[in-house]
Amino acid sequence: MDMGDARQIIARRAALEVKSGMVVNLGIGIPSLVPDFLAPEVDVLFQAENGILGMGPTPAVNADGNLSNAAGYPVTLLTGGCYFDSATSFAMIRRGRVDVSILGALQVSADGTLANWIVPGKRVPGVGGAMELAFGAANLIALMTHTEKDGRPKIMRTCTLPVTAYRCVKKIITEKAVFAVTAEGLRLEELLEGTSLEEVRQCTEAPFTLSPQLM
Amino acid sequence: MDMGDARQIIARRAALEVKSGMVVNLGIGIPSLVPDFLAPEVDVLFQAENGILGMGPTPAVNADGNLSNAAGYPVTLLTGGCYFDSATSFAMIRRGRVDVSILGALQVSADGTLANWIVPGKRVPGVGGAMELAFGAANLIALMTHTEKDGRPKIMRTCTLPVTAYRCVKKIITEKAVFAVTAEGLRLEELLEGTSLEEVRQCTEAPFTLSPQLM
Amino acid sequence: MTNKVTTYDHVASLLFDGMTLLFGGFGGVGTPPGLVDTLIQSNVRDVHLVGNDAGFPWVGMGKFIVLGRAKSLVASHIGSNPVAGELMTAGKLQVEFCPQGILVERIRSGGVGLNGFLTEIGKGTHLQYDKPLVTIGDKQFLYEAPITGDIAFVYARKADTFGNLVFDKTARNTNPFVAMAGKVTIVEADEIVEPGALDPEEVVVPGIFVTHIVPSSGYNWKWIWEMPDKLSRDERPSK
Amino acid sequence: MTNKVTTYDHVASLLFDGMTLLFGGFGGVGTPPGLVDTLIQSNVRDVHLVGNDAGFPWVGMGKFIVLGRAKSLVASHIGSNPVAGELMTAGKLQVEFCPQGILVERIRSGGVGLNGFLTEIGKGTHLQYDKPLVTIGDKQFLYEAPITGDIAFVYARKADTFGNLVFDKTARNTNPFVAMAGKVTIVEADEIVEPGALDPEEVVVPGIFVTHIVPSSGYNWKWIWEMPDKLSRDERPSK
Repeated sequence: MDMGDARQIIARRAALEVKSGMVVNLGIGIPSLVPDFLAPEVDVLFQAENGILGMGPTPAVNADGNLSNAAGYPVTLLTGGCYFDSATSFAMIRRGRVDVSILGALQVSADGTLANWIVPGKRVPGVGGAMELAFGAANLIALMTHTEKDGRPKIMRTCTLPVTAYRCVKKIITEKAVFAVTAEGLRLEELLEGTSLEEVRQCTEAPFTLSPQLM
Repeated sequence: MDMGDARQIIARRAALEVKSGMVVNLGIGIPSLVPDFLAPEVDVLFQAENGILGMGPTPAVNADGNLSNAAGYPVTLLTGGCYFDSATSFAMIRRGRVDVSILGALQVSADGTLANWIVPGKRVPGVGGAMELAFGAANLIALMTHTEKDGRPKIMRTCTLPVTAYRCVKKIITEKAVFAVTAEGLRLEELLEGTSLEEVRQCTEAPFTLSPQLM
Repeated sequence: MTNKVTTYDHVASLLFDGMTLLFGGFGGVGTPPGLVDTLIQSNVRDVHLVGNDAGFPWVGMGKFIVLGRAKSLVASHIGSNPVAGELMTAGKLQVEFCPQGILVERIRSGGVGLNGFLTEIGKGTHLQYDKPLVTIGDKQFLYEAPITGDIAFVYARKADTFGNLVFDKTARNTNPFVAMAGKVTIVEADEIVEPGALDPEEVVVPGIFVTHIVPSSGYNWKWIWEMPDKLSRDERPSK
Repeated sequence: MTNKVTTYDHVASLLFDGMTLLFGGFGGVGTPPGLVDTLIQSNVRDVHLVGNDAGFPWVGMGKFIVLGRAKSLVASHIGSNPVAGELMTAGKLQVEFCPQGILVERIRSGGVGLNGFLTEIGKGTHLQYDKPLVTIGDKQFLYEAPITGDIAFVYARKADTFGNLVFDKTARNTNPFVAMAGKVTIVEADEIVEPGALDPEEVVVPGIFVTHIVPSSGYNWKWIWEMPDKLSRDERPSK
């Protein structure tokens, strides 16, 4: 499976987490692909931390330089949506008014600790709004490929990369599996696309239990 | 002199402190009379802490229940004025964007400490925005009758009433005199309406020096 | 988008004894009159109130306070409601005074999900109470705690059915922050419109903070200037 | 009312070496293009920058950052401006990362005249730096210091000549708080109108916070979507 396929698989599975009536914030990377897989009857409000609630799709023509998503790409506003300043935007996030935040991850540990902002010496993107989203979202879902390109695990006992926020992730979705983060640690909930349990065991550093339906 | 006369004299003198281009906040009581004595060519912006910059006079007819000054009385909005929330209102005040704040006082001490919010056991008005105005205004002018009705002084060595804010008053205007508050204490700047220096000495507890033009 | 319009009866069912109730308004201007009446009729008691002031005895939250069913009040002044002062003196209403601009920031701090702030305002005065002192560098500040409420009462000029809000003149005052600080935020709006009817730039409070919306019949009290003989100067709202 | 409209030449005369410069904008959207060019042409150096991000190398404040004349930058991310990362790695630009929502609140805290706030966000992470820990009750919080600037650069959709401001869509972002936090606040506006031409309800920043206003010629860069081949995904603004 190439990386592109994996991203599509992850995004398609993540879309099932999004239900009508929810307010959803999507991070860049894989999460930005999630809307492509939403069923048409799913009526959600997308929040973007640069100041939109009710964000609509990319405009077909005539992009407005003053109307973008948090990644700087042109978007539209749906009927009933509104604009606001950055402080109000993060007030929504910290106060838990965003129901689901779907973020890309570099590593997640067994207790739901998230690392997604820096690979020291390699990439210095900066943390952006990820710390607040991790802190405030009622439900935080982390999306990532199951391993590094060289096969090293990303679901860790303890994150080796600098932490974004501790004990915040509720669910991890990869191209191979879905894990819930519970008080007792990770629980494997689903195997995706014909992946075997053995395969998941081999490429997952963190210990995990099995959901009843997988036993 | 009756109380009403004294209040008019104080307000008329205070009006001379207000110059074109200033942003001015007026407290209730005597300060609210100041606009009556402004020369027509004086172009000031009145700020009210309930959320107006550019407050105009009482409407002749059709008072709007949703447009009042900080005392709850109907006002109007001048051209170019605007409305805002209470946090923005006090941001202006704390950041020193209000040039002059004219407050009523119960007592002022020699170092400019202001008491104007409570007479324990007698009146419990509450502090309102006075603490912020005292803290933030670039220039704070305290207006009060020179003494209590029974003759007890209100310009004190040390305030005996609970303090609103320490070392904040820049000028004291009574019906008898104008004092500047300096690093060395009070300095008598003017005698009003034929008051004698001796009379002021007798009814002022705090020590004061004389401005050169009074020597 | 969720339609949040409901009835005053439903609102009454949400109120409970001992609740912390935040309310918008400044001297009654911008306090939702229908929600105050709903509270009065509810028989709910021991309410912990937080708002700019105690209104007047017949205006704003003052109408409820005079009934003696509030247990405590955090406010910047109560001078315009002499009954509130009497209840306080009689030990029947616990009053905490907070400087006006600090109070609205405490409500905001709760409303935006922060954990309070530092200021020099009020330091060394009676209003310091037992607030913690925090030393940063060589300066000492008062710590002001955030405030949130079980219920928040908000008055808006217009709401769309999702709860996007716009306000009217000086009736805005503390309402935008009260709206953010409620666990359950109830808005009384002069006008309720469909989503899309408000200019997305003019929305002051995004609907995400709003739980319920009821239509207003307008304010149902006489303002002080409509009854000039009733009050001495000292009974008017003070700051 | 004071007329605050001035020229870019006058603005240039207000800038100085070593100044702290706050700027509005999010990934360049809402960063005032004419003011950035004025800064570039000014030869001013050792500038301490505070803003949401480092823009792109050819967009927003990024155009100035790539010149190496900024001494430090407080921002939430710099991933969209690889040159900023190179300058940082080479020790030529001191970068302090701050969570996005915390950064805007720090600017707001300075802008509204408070002395910083407490939060749990970032506690125990690299972004704690040497920020003081404050214990309130049985909880420990990070203290976040307020930020103000010698100069603030703001972009507005419309300004009246007194400086009352309205913004445009997502170009609002941090601009209202940057406007309050400048000792000298300079606004670049798409349209400058007479006092009274703005609806007093729609004003977002009252003119009292604004020092100078200049007319904009519009943004003068190409956005990333106008040059799709130029950037890999990793170079796009990230959060």
